Amino acid sequence: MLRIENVTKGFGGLVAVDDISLRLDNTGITGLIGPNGSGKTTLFHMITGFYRVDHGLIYFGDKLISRLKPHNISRIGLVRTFQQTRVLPFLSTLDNLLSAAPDQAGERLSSVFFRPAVVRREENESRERAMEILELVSLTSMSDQLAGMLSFGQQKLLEIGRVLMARPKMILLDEPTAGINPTLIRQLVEIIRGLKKRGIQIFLIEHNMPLVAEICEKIFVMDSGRLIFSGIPSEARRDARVIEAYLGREDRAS
Amino acid sequence: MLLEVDQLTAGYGPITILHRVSMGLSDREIVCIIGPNGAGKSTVLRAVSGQITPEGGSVIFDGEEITRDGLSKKTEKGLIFIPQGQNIFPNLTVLENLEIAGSILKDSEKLRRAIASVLEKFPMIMERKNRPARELSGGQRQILALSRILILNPRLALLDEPSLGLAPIVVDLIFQEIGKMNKKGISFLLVEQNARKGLSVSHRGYVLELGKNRLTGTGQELLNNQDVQRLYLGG
Amino acid sequence: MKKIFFLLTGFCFLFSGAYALAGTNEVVVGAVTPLTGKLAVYGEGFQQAMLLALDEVNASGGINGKPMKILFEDNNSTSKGSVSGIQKLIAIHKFPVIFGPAASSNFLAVCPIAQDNKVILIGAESAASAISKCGSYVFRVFPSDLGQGKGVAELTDNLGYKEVVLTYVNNDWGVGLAEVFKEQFVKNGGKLIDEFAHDEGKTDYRSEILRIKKESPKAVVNITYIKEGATMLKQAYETGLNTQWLMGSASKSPKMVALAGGAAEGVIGTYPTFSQETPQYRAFKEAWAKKYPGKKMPIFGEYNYDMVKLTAKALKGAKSMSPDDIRAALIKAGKGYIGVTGDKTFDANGDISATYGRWTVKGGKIGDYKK
Amino acid sequence: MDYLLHILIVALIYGIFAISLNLELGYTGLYNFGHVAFFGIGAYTSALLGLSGLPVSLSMALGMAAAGVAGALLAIPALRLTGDFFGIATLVFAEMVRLFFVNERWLTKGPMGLPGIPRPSWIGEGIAGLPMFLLFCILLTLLVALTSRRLATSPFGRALKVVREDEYVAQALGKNVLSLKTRAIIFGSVLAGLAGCLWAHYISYISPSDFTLNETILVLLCVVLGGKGTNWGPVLGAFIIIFFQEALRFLPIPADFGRLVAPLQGMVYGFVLILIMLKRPEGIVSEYRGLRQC
Amino acid sequence: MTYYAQLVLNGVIAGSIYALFAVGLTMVYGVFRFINFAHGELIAWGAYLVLLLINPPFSVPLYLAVLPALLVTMAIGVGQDRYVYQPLIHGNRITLLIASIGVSYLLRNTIRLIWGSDLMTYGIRPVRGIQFAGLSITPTQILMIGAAVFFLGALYFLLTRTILGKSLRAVADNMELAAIMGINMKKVSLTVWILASLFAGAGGFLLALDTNLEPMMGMTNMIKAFAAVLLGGAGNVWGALVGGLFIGIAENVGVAFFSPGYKDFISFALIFLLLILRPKGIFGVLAGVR
Repeated sequence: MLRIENVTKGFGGLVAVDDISLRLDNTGITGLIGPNGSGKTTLFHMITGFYRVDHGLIYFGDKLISRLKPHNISRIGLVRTFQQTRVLPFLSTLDNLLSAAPDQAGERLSSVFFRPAVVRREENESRERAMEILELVSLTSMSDQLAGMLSFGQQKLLEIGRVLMARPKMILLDEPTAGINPTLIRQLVEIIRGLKKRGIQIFLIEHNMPLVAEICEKIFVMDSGRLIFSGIPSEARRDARVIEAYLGREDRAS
Repeated sequence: MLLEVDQLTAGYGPITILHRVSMGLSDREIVCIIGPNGAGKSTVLRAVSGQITPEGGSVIFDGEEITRDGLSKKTEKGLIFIPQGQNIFPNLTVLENLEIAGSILKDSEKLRRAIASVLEKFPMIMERKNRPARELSGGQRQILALSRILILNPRLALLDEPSLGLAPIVVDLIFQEIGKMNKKGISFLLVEQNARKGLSVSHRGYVLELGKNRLTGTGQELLNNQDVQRLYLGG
Repeated sequence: MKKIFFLLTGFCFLFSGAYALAGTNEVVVGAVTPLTGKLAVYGEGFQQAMLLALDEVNASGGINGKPMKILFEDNNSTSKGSVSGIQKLIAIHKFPVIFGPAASSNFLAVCPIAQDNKVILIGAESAASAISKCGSYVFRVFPSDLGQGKGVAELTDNLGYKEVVLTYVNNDWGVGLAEVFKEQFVKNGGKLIDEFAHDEGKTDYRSEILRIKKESPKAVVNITYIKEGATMLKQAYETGLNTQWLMGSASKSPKMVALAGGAAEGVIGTYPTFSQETPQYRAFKEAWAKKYPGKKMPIFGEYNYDMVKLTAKALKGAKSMSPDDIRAALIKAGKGYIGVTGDKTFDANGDISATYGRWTVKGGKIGDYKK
Repeated sequence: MDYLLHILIVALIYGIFAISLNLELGYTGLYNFGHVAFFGIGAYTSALLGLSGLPVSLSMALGMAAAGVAGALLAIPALRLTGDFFGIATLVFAEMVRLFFVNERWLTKGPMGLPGIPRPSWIGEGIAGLPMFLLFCILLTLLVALTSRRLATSPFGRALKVVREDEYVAQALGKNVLSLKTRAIIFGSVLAGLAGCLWAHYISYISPSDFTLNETILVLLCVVLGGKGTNWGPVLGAFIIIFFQEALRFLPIPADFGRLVAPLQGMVYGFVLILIMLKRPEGIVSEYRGLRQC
Repeated sequence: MTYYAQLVLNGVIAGSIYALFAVGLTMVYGVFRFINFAHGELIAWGAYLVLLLINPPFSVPLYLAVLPALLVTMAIGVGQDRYVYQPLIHGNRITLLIASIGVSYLLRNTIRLIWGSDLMTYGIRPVRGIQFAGLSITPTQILMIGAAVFFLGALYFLLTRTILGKSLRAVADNMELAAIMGINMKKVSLTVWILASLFAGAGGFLLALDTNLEPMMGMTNMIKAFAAVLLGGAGNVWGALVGGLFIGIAENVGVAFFSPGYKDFISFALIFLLLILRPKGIFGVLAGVR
């Protein structure tokens, strides 16, 4: 479904992502792990169009997306979250969700003024769907609160909900559990699993290894910009290169 | 104990990263904090150094409570912090970087001598002393950042990921320098992602996970501990 | 919300208070005057001259026993301010006579309003030729540009300069005058070596001076104001530009000479003139010195003075305070009226005719130019 | 009464002007410090066409269109910049436009200005036309305010706010940030052009000195004072400012102090601007009214 | 040829003063990351305060008036920071920009209130320029260039030879790290405002000495200085210096080719193009010591 072919990205002298190829088929939940600075987020930025690739191609389905703008990539169903939580602080919780609804006729000026009925109908549908999603992420009671006033954990949930609102085919989550408490982590895991059941593909960067082992069907491991492993989580634990990437090289250690 | 961290709770704004973390460090000891990403290792250093103010708990340095002291006060007491990544001033010359690093020294003659000895010690930096620091290689930059320890000669240095982004051979060099400085009487609290490397030069280590103490022991004990590996890789 | 309420109440109070301002035992005339903004440098002088005339009118019995007053509205030297000011004078105070603002752009902005409201609008220093077409209620005691532009051209011709550089301040007045000059000068067989506008209100004209110097002209026609003229003369002197400067009326001011600090020596200009040997002028000069001891007489002060005096005469003779009666009285009053600035007989456009004199700076003083 | 009509008309025109700036500044977060350029382009285009004999309503429509086109021309290059650099670029653009008006005399008559700009034929000339002109302005202000409200509460307006809050999120959610911003600027410019047309045909005389940075600051003050990002805040702000300006005329100030009024007024504006930024950056009417803030 | 040489010389004179303004503006930008719109008012205040002192009731000789005037200008600069910018420094940069427009308005109109809108001079008689090789330069202009060289030289010395100056550059380079290294931020920010006001005030005085005073003089020159800042790369002190010279020369030589009515247009067009084509300035961040 997502196919990355020989993708490279450098910043000045530093090669952040070095000739990576990988493919995600209908795996369900896929993890991307690696030590700090190994290029995971850079890869995410390239997939979603925020960075241009230096070399290589990225396909989503049959479509070549490595030259597309971020908003176009989002519109074909590949939607991401950010490492730092980014709700829209001065919009209400509900508006945060509504703003993510895809293909809104009401975002065209002509419709706003000349086809108000269509816009209204669409808004009502979106609103209904948004309320369902708020239910799912347990934020129903917060719908008319400024999103910036939500707790950090609630903002995380809102962000996931917002991605969901965009009717994605695949979601890219960048460290969804960073900085939230274990109870909320469980809630998040349940939501993510629920998404998988609906047939949405999940691709996530995560540092919480037990969690990765628990929920991912497949993982990719990156180190210093290179892909050093792909396979199931239990194999990764035994892979010498993965161990080296995380713990350091054994031969030089003493 | 030179440094005692007790039940430290800290974070950024609404987000709490560290939950009641405790650790200690004796005089002339190198202690390494390891743990997976997001464990809160760097946050420990920031809270101890005074870059962020802890929400709870206490930090005792040399028998004196310094929990809420600011960066500069702590620096004067002999506790310095070298952050990760951008830890030099790229548009200042190498020499100027050294001068700024030692700018809290009141005695300018002493500063001059300290800088001279640093330059003598690292010829590769000496060669470029009047060039902007941005022209240095990654390893040279790290050496330049570490020179601050030589200049200020503190009791305790907090180092955040000194090996990040460096070639293995440079990493070895950096750790050698840390060892040498330690022999001269400087204690170190390191954060390392390269766990083997970090632990191998350390007397003791602490393992953090999700902002909490997980394990502690000597470097060798931790290196041989299967739990450490599991922490990093899950399972 | 409470604050807004208070604010609005405050405004209402202010506005309502205003209606009580004009009493019935006095005759009040409005004036839109640049008391602030870029023309404030002249506005204060206009005001002083008008107040001087007012004192004299009231000392000699006012308007048929009632004291005359002038209500000044500031226009911030902008057309927007002028329009607001005149709207207020007309609508709130319902004054039948209003003294218009200086600067032709501001005057032109208000004259349709006066005309529509049938309010007499009198100008004492606006020169644009377009004002002649403003309408039947608009008068001025100051001659139109048309004459002065021709005057400068004749001066240039008389002095024997056939090739000159022309520069003018880049605003309505400068451009208008420059065009009349150019037309006349070329018609007389003159040739412009270079011609350019300079910005109003700058402090550095050296590059403009150099542009002139490059052509080393025998004479430069510079149609500009006090500040700009002084700065240019000073910088030309510093640069070592030796040429004969020919200027218009708007820079004829002791202030210009003072600002230029010696560099104005030898400048020759034209100005709409009147004899300074008349008893009217001497009386004015004395009165000025008495009321404003130590203050130099302002540019166009005489015209403002004449305007007030003439208006007072017209108001005295008017059958009623209706605009049409005043208008008729004004035309009648002007006929053959010799003020400080000469004959104020209005033509069909409400304009007066004028003779043009020549001024020069000699020994740091402005005097009449004589061959 | 005509004076009151005059103040109301001016306040309404500035109300429209403020609404148009608010579309950019309040809803989209674009700090356009050169907004007066579009006011001026609208005014000049409409005035020139009106003077050339075109029916006024047609020339006003063309004036708005010209302002819109100019908005697009500015938007394309300037939108590559963000935040304060965008602000400076627009400010400089406005000054360039003004200098164009000053120097291209063949077209604009330069500093001489354009006198005698006609009013729409169905509105009488002069005083007689004032009530009608006021009515016209009220109708247009209502129309503009309702349009802006429709826009703000529509998904389009919501998308603008998303762009304002976080461009990256907007992109990640499939919003074409550049296109949204461009449309906001064009829309804002067209409305500013409308305000400019009204101004030109009302005041009947325009010159380049009417379109300086001071006007931008005045309208900026209207928007931030009234409440940026709200529908009626800018109009309220415009009324307060214009009425404040006119109220100053009624203060019993001795003639000798007359020249102090304008500087004092400027000082008050500056002070109010600082005070709003320090104490209540959201203005009198808050955008977040009605939303719970804990 | 001498015509163009003289234009260039005039450009250098104007440019050296623009440079004085621009380095202050760019230092503030470098450390606080916002464009201080009210910088121009420091220029005007510097000039007007001298005027205040040389006239009654003070009637101080010109050369004695300069120092106290500059001290008051510095107090105004530091006051801006203390009462308006510091409370806002952690917020949105736009809030700061609008606030600085407010400060600019307030200060400029205070000048109008006190001295009026009229043109003023220090009342010095013009002197014939000194002629050499067909070029002309007045003693005042020599003083201007001399003072600019002196001030910029002193700045160079301060920034490269003193710990305070190096700290200032360090803060501009990496504020967080500077704080970690124990650099006294209050002292640095005070220094920046003092320097910026000093340079602006001194430049304003020189400008007034050479030409005249009027309330808009600050604003006009601030725009030029801003163009210089952009040309040199925002935050780059030496870039601002070169940028100032460039703007001065460009607009003066431009008079030879365009209508002088378009003189300001040249600066504006330059700003606009630079912003769009090279937002980091011609020299970018790489050139010179920041």
